Amino acid sequence: MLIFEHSRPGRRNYSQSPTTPAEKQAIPQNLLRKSPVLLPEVSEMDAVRHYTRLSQKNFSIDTEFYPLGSCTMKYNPRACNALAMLPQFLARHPLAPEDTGQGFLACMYELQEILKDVTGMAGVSLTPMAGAQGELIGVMMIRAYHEARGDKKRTEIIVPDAAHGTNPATAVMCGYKVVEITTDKEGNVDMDALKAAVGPQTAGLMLTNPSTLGVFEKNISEMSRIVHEAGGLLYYDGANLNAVLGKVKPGDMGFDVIHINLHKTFSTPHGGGGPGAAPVGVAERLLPYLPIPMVAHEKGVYRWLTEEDVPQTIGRLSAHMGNAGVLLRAYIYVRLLGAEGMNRISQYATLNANYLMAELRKAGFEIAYPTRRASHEFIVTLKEIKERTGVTAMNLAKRLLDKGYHAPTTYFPILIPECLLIEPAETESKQTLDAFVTAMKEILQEIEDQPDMVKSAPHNMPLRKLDDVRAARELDLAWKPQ
Amino acid sequence: MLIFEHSRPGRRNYSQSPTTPAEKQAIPQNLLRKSPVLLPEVSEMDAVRHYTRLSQKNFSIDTEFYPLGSCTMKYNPRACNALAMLPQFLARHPLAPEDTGQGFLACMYELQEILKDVTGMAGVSLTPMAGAQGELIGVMMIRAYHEARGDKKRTEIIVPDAAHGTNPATAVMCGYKVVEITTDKEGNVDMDALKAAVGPQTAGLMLTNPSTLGVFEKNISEMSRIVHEAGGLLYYDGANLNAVLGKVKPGDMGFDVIHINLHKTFSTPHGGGGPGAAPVGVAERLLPYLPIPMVAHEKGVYRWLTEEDVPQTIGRLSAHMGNAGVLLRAYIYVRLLGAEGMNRISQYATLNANYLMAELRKAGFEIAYPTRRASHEFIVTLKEIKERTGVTAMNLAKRLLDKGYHAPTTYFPILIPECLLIEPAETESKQTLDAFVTAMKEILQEIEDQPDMVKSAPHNMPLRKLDDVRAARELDLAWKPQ
Amino acid sequence: MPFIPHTEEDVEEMLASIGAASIEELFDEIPPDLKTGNLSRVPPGMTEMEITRLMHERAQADGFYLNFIGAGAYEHHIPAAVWQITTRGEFYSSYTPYQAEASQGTLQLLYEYQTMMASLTGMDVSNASLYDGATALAEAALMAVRQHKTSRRILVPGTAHPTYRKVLRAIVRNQDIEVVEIPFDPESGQVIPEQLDPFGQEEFAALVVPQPNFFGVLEQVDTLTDWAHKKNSLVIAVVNPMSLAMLTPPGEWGTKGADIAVGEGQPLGIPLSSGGPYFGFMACKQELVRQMPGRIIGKTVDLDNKPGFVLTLQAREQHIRRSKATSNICTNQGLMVTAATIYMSLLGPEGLRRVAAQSHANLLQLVEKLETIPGVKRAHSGFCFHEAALKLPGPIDEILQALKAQGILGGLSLQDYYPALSNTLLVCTTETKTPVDLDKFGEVLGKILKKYK
Amino acid sequence: MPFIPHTEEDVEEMLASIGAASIEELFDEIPPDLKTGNLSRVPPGMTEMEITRLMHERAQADGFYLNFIGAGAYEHHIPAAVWQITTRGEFYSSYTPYQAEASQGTLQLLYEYQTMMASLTGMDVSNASLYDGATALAEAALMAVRQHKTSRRILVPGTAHPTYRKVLRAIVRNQDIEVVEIPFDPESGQVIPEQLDPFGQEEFAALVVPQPNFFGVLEQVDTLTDWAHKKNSLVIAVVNPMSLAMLTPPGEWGTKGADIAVGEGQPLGIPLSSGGPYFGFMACKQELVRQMPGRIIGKTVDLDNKPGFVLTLQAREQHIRRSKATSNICTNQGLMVTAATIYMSLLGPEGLRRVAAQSHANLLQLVEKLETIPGVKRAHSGFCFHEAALKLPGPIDEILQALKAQGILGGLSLQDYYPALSNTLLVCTTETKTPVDLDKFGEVLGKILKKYK
Repeated sequence: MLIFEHSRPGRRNYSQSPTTPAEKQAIPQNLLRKSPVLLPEVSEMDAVRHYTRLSQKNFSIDTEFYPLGSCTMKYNPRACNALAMLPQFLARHPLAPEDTGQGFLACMYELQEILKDVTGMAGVSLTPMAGAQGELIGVMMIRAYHEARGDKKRTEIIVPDAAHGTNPATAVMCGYKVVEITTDKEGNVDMDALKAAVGPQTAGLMLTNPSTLGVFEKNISEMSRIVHEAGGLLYYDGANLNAVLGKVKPGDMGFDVIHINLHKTFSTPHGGGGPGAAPVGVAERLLPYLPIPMVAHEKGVYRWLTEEDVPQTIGRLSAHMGNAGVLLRAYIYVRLLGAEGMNRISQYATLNANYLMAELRKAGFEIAYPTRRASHEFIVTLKEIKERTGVTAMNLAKRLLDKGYHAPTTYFPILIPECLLIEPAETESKQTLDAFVTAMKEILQEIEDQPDMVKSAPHNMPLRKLDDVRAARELDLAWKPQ
Repeated sequence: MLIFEHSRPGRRNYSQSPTTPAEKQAIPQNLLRKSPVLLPEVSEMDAVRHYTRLSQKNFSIDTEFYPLGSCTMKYNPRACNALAMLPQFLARHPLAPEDTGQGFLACMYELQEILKDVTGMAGVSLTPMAGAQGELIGVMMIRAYHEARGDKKRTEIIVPDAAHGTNPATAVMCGYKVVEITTDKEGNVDMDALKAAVGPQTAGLMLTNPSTLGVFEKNISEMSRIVHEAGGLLYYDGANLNAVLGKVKPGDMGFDVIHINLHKTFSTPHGGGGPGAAPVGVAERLLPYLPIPMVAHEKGVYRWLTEEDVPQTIGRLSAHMGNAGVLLRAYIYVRLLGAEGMNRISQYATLNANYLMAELRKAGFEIAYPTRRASHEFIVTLKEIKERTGVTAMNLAKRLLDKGYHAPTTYFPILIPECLLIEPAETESKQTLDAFVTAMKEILQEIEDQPDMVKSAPHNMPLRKLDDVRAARELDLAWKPQ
Repeated sequence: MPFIPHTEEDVEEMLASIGAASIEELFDEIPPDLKTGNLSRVPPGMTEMEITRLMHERAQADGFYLNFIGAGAYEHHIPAAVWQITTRGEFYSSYTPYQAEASQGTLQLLYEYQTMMASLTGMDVSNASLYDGATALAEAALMAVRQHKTSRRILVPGTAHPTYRKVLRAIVRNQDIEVVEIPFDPESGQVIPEQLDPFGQEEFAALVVPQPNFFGVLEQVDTLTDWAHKKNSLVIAVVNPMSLAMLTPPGEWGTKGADIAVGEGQPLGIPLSSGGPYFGFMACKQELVRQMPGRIIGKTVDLDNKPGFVLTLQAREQHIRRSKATSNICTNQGLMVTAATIYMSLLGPEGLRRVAAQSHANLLQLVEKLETIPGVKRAHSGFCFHEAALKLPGPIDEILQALKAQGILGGLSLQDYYPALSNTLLVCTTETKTPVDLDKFGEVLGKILKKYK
Repeated sequence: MPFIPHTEEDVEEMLASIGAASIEELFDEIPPDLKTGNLSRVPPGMTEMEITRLMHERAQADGFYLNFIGAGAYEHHIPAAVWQITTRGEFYSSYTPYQAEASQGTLQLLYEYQTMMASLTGMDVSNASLYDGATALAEAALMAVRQHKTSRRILVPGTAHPTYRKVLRAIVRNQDIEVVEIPFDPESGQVIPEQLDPFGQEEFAALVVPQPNFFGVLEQVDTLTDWAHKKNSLVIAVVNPMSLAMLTPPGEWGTKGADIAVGEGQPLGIPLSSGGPYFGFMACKQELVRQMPGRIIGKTVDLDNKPGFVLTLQAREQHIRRSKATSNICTNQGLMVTAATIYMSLLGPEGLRRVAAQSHANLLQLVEKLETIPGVKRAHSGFCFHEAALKLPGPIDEILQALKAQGILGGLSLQDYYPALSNTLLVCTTETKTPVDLDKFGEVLGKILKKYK
C-alpha cells in the first residue's frame, strides 16, 4: 500500500507545523500556487508505521550477508552514525564563520591528511560527493593539467574493457574519446593492446587495481611507464582500494590521481544508493588543480582554501563542500581503525575472498580466473551451467534471496559470461561464509534436480520475480489519484 | 539461532573495551572469579545483525494495530524519545547536585503540577516505577493514614471481581485481607454486595473507573459515600484514565488516592514490558504520606524534598527517584498535547471504541454489555461460538495475528467467558478500524467454514502455536553450551 | 489535535454508525455533576519544534561534568549500537509478549538475557528483571521469607546501600517482616564475620551480603555465606553486575553459594539519566524458581516442533493468582534489559572483564594520587573494587562546591548517610576516566585543599 | 582488530582450505617493490569510548547559534521521526536496489518520493535524486543541450546562486557548452524580461530561471518562461522546494510551463550539517524522461501480477551504456531522499504550506523591524519569499562579528559574491524563528549599529 493510499483529505499532524496560520503575506497573486500539492495527509503514527514496515522489506548489511562484488558491503559502525549526528554538527550552517566550526574543520583536515598517507598522494580534496563525481573531477584535473601545458592534442582516454561503466562515461563527460583495450586470458590488461593504444593523443589511462576481475594487475609498473612516457597520466579508480589498503599505495604504483570511495573502503553507509563521498588525491604535478574548498591548518586555526589560495583550481563541484556528514562518518571510522586496523582490512578482506573462492571451487563452481589469487573479490561463471541447464546467473541470484542472502553482483564485468562477482568483505565471519557456501551447494543441487524451480525464483520473498521489461515499456513513474 | 550460537572462542570487539589490559590490581585471590562468564563472543556486526533481525520478529505499535484491551497501545511520539535522550540528560548522575540539574528538575516539577490538575488531586509523587508499584504505594499510604490515626481495626481491602489481578495482589503485599465483590448484569459493581462488604474493618476500596469491563461506574458517587462513611478510603486504579482524561477528575469522583499509568495514558513506550512509570496522586488528607523524593520549587530554584520535608512519608520506594527518563518522555508528551489535546484523547479514544463496538456488533459479534456505552474499550464474548463450534477466543486471537493484527486482550476480565477486551486507542484512524473489522468478519466466516483451520492458527507467522504447557513442565530458562 | 487522525468526515461517519449525535453523547453515562474536568493549570499545547527547543535549552542548562560519583549508579561507556537498536520501534513500542508468536523478538532476547545473568551471577536461573536494584532486594527478602517459612527476620549489614535499606524497610514492613541491621567495622569498612554470632542466636530467614559494599569495599563473602547457611538461613547477594566479570559470583560464595543474587543492572549499558529507568536483576538457585517474582521466559516448541519462547510459570503471577501471587509485579523493565543484553553481547566476556579491571585499576591510580595530597587518606582499610571512601582535611560541602566550579563532580559526601563519616568523600572511577582526568582531579583537589593545610 | 571477527582458529582453517601458509602469501601476486604501504601518518586506533569523547568535545566547541543565514541551505524544524526511521539499519546499510525483490522498501519509498516531487514541482516525472542542487543544475544544462540538439548555449541570470553558477561552469566547460550570464536590475534585484532580447538573438538551448533567486527575490517567471519558449529554447527552473508549497510550481510557469525543474532538496528534512549530505532533485516533462540522468524507479508487477517496483530506464545509464550514457552518475542520495519522503509525509500539504508561509511572514516581520533601525534598508524592491538583502550603515564584517559575539549569526555578507553590494547583508528567516528571536535580532543589531549613526 502506498503512503498516498493511507491519506484522507483534511488529516494532518498538528505537532509538525505552526499552530496558527501566518499573519503576514506579501506575494503577488500571480506568483502564488493555485494547484494542490499531492502529498499524503496522514497521521504521524501512520507515517511512522508505513515507513517502518517499508524498511523491513529491504535486505541490508544490518540484517543479511550482502556479498555484492565491487560494492564492499561491510559493517557500518553505529558509532559513526551517532557521533556524526551530534546536535551541534547537524545544526551548523555551511556558511557559518570558520571560527564557529573549528571542531568540524579539525576532523576534515585530519581526514585529508590521513587519506594522503593512505593513497601515497601529495594532496587531497574532500569535495566529491560520489565515486562517479570523484572520477569526473579526476579526469577534469587531467585535462586541466594538459591544457595548462598547452598540450592540446591529447583527446583520448584509455579504459580497459573490464572497467566500471562510469569510467568511459566520465571520460566522455570531460570531452574525451574513449579507447577500450582488451584483457588477456589471465585477467590482466593486454599489454600489446595498451602499447598499441598509447600515443601522443593519450590524455590518460583509467584503471582499477586490483581490477574488477578481482585480480591484481601485475604489470602495473610497466603500464605506468608506458603511459607516462607517452605523456599521459594514470587515473586510479579507488573502488577496489579495500583490497590493498596499507599494502600498496596507489601513489607508489605510479598513479597521478585517485578517487577514494569512502562508502566502500571507509565504511560510510550506502543508504539504499547514496549519499557516498569520494575524495580525490593527486600527485605533486596535479596539486594546483584540486577542487575547492579544502581545509588548511595555519597557526592552530583551520580555514577553507578558496580560489585565491588555489588559483588554477578546476573550481567548485558542489554547492558547499561535498557530503560533510559522510566525511565525518569516514573520519570517525579511520580514527577507530588506526593504521593497524587499516592494514588488517585488506588482509582479512583478501583472506575471506580467497577462502570463499576455494570453498566454492570445491563445491563445484567454475571460477573465472582459477590460476589467480582473488583480491577482495572473485568471479564465478555459470557459462557451462547455463548452456547445459538453461539456469542463468540471475536465476541463481534470485534463488539466493530465497535463502536469506543478498545476491552477488551479476553480469559484471561484462566480458565474463553469466558471471557472479562475489565480495565478502572483511567483516564477515568464517561461519557466515560457510553457511553461504552451504546455500550455494544446495542451489547447485537444485539446478540439477529442479531447474525450473530455480528459474522461477524467488519463491520465499514477499514478491515473486518482477517484470523489468514491462516497467520500461509501460512507464509508471508516479502515482496518480484514482 | 541464539546469540550464543554465533559465538566463537576468542572473538571480540576491540573497539568496545580498553585496548590494553589494566596494569594495577589489588584484589585478594580468593575473591577473584575463576569460572568463565557465558557471554557470547561475537563481532559488533553479528550482534547488530542478530538483534536487528530479532526486533523484526515483534509486533509493535510502530508496525501493527495493537488493540490490546486495558493496555492503551497508542502512538509513542518519536520526539519524546529523541528529546529525553539528549546527551546531557543521559549523562546526569542521579546524585549530582541539584544545581547541575535545574533543567531536568523543572520538567519534573511541571509534570507534578500538570498531573495534579489532571487528576484533581492535592499532591503527586513521581517515584513509582510501574502501575503495580503505584498501587503498592497507594495502598501503603492508605495503611499509613489509618495507622497514623491509631485506627488499627481496618484489615480489609474491597476489590471488584472484575479488577486487575494486581489489585488483590497489592492489597496482600500491604498486609490486607482481600474482599471481592460481585458485578451486576450491567457491568456495574453490585451495590448490595458493596454495602454488605463495607464495615469498620474496611481500609479501602480499589476501583478502576471506567472499569475493566469497559463501562463507567455510574454509581461512583454513591460508592464513594458508602466507603467514606464507613471510614474507608477510595483507591483509583488509573489504568483506564485515558477514557476520561479531561472529562472527569478522579478527585471529583471522591477518590483519595490514584496511580497514573504514564505508559498508558501519557504514551511512554511499553518497551516489550517496561519500564513504565506510575506517579501517585493523593487528596489533602494523604499528603503527609507521599513517597519521596518529590520536587519543590522555591525562589526560582528546584530541589528535592526529603524525609526532613515530609516526615510522615511512607519513605523511599526506589533507589533514586523512579524512572526519570520515562517521566521526561511523559512530560514532553503532555507539553505537546496541552489541555486541549488531553481533552481530545478521551473523546477520540471513546469514539473509536464505540465505533468499533458498533461495527463488530453489526458484523455479528456478541458484545458483553450491549446496552452500555463503551468507554475506551469494550468486550466481545465468543461464548456462543465456542459452545457451537469449539473455536475459542484464543483461537480467534491467533488467527488475527495471521492477518497482521495484534490480538486484543484475551480471557480478561475473567468473569466474562471467552472474552476479548478490545481497546483501539485514539491514535488509530477509521480506516484502520475498518480494515480490522473486515479481518474480524473474515475470521467469523472462517469459523463457520473451516473451524479446524482457525483452531490451529497461526499459520502465517514465523512459528506456529507454541506449547505453553511444555514450557512450564520442562522448564528451560537458560541456554547451556552443548 | 496532535496524534489524532480523525477528519471531520470520519467523525460524522463513525457517529452515524454508532447512532450518536455527537462525541459528547458517548459520555452520557457519566453523571453530569462529575464532569468538572477543566484543565486550567495545564499549559496550552506546543508544536514539536517548540518543545524541541525548550528541551534543548534545558539540557544545555544542565551541562556536562567530569563525574566521580558512583554510589549505586555508574558511568560506563555505552556502545552506540546499544540504543540505536533498543529504540527501534519493534522493541520500543511493543507490549509485554503475551502473544508469543508475535513477540519472538522480545522473548528470545529475554531468554538470552536470563542465560547471561544466570552465568554472570553463577546462579541456575534468572528472571526477566525487576524495577531496580533496591526493589529487587526487597523482593528477594520477601522471597526468602516465603521459602524459609518459619522466620520473618532479615539480617542486613550497615554496609549495604543506605537507600536500598530504606526501600527494603518501606516495602516489607507491612508484612510483619523484621529488618535487623548488622554493624560493620569502621576501620576496614567491612562486616566482621566473627561479630555476627549475637545476630544468629535467633532464627532468621536470610542474610543480605553486599559485594562490593556501599563503601566500595569487598566483603568476606565466603565466610558470611557459610555462616548463614549453617544457621539454615538463606543468603541474598547484592552485587554490582559489572564487578562480577572480575569477582567470584554469588553462586560460588562459600561452600554452597548464595541462594538469591540481586542488584542494579544499570552498569550494563544503561545511561545514568538522573536515576532511571534502570533495572533490577534477580537470579536464584533452581529450587527457588517457583518463589521468584517477575516475568520468566521459557524455551518450548511450536506445533511443528520448532524451538520458540514463551512467558512461563505464569501460575505464580498476579493476573492468574490474584491475591495469592508471589508479588504484585507484572511489568519488568523490558527495554532496559534489551539494552543490557545487547551491551553484554557487544562486550563479551573479555570486554566486560577489561572494563571491570580498568575501572578497578583507575581507582587504585586515583587513590594513590589523591593520597599524596596532605590530609587526604582512605577511610577504610578493606580492599576495594572501583569505589573508595576518602577522608578530607576540610569541610566536604565547600570542597565539592569548589570542585564543581571547575567542572568536576568529586564524589558523594558520606555524612548524610553515615553521620560518623564527616568530611568523607565516596569517589568512584570507571573505565571512562583517562589518566588525564585522574591527574586533573588530583591537581584541582590539591589546589583547593591548600587552604585547609 | 575492530570489526574483524576472525579468531586465530578461523584463520588457520581458512588458510588450510586455500592452501596458503599465511595471509601475507595471498598477496604474492603484488610485486614486492610496490609493497611500501607503511601508514606512518595515520594515528593509532581509538576505542569507541575515546572517539566518542573526542567528537563530543569537538561538537561542544562548535556550539549553537541563533542563525539567520540562508543562501541555499535552510534551517527548518525536522520531526524526530524522520531520522529515527531513516537511520534504521534496513535503510541505512542497504545498497542501491539492484535486486528488486530484496529492496522493495527502498524502491517503493523512492516511487513515493518521485510522486511527491513531480507534484510539488508541477512536472510529469521526477528522478530519484542527484548529488545536490548545484550539480542538478549542471545536469539539467547537459540534458537541455542533448534535447535541443542545435545549440550549446545556456543563459543564466546573475541572480542565480553564485556557487551554482560556478559549479555549472566547471562541469559543462569540457563539453564545449557556453554559459552566458544575463544581467539583473540592481534596483529590484530581478531579471527584467524586457532587457533579455539581446541574449535571444543567437540560438540558445535553455534559459535558467531561479525562483526565489539568490537575493530571496521573486522573478517574473511567467514572462521569462514564455520568452524562452518563443525562442524554441528550454526553461530550467531552479527552485526552493519548500517555497513551492506557496509559489506557482515550475510546471505552471507561463503558457507551457518550465521543461526541467531542479533544486536543492535540503529544506525537506535534511539537517544543515555544514553543507551536506543534501540532495539535488530533478523533475521534467514526460517527453524529456529518456534524457534525464540518475536513477528512476518504475512500478511494475511480479509473476503473480502483484504490484512492485524496480529500477527502470537503465538503458540510459553508464553501467549499460558506458561511454554513451546520459551521465556518469550512478548513485543518488538515497538516504537523504528517504528522510525527505518521510518529512513530506509527516508535514502533508497543509503542514508544508504553513511552514513556508510562516518562514515568509517571519521575513516580513524581521525586515519591518530591522528597517526601523536608522541606516538599515532593503537593498532590493522586489517581492521576497523568506530571504532578503539589507543595506547596513557600517562595515559588515565588523557588524557580523559583533552579532556573533552575542550568539547571533546575522546572515551572509554579499560583498564576496557581488562586489557592488558592499555592506549588504542577506538575511533569512524560517519558521524556526520565534517573535522573541526576531525581537532579539532587532535589539542587538540596533545597539551595534548605534556607533555608525
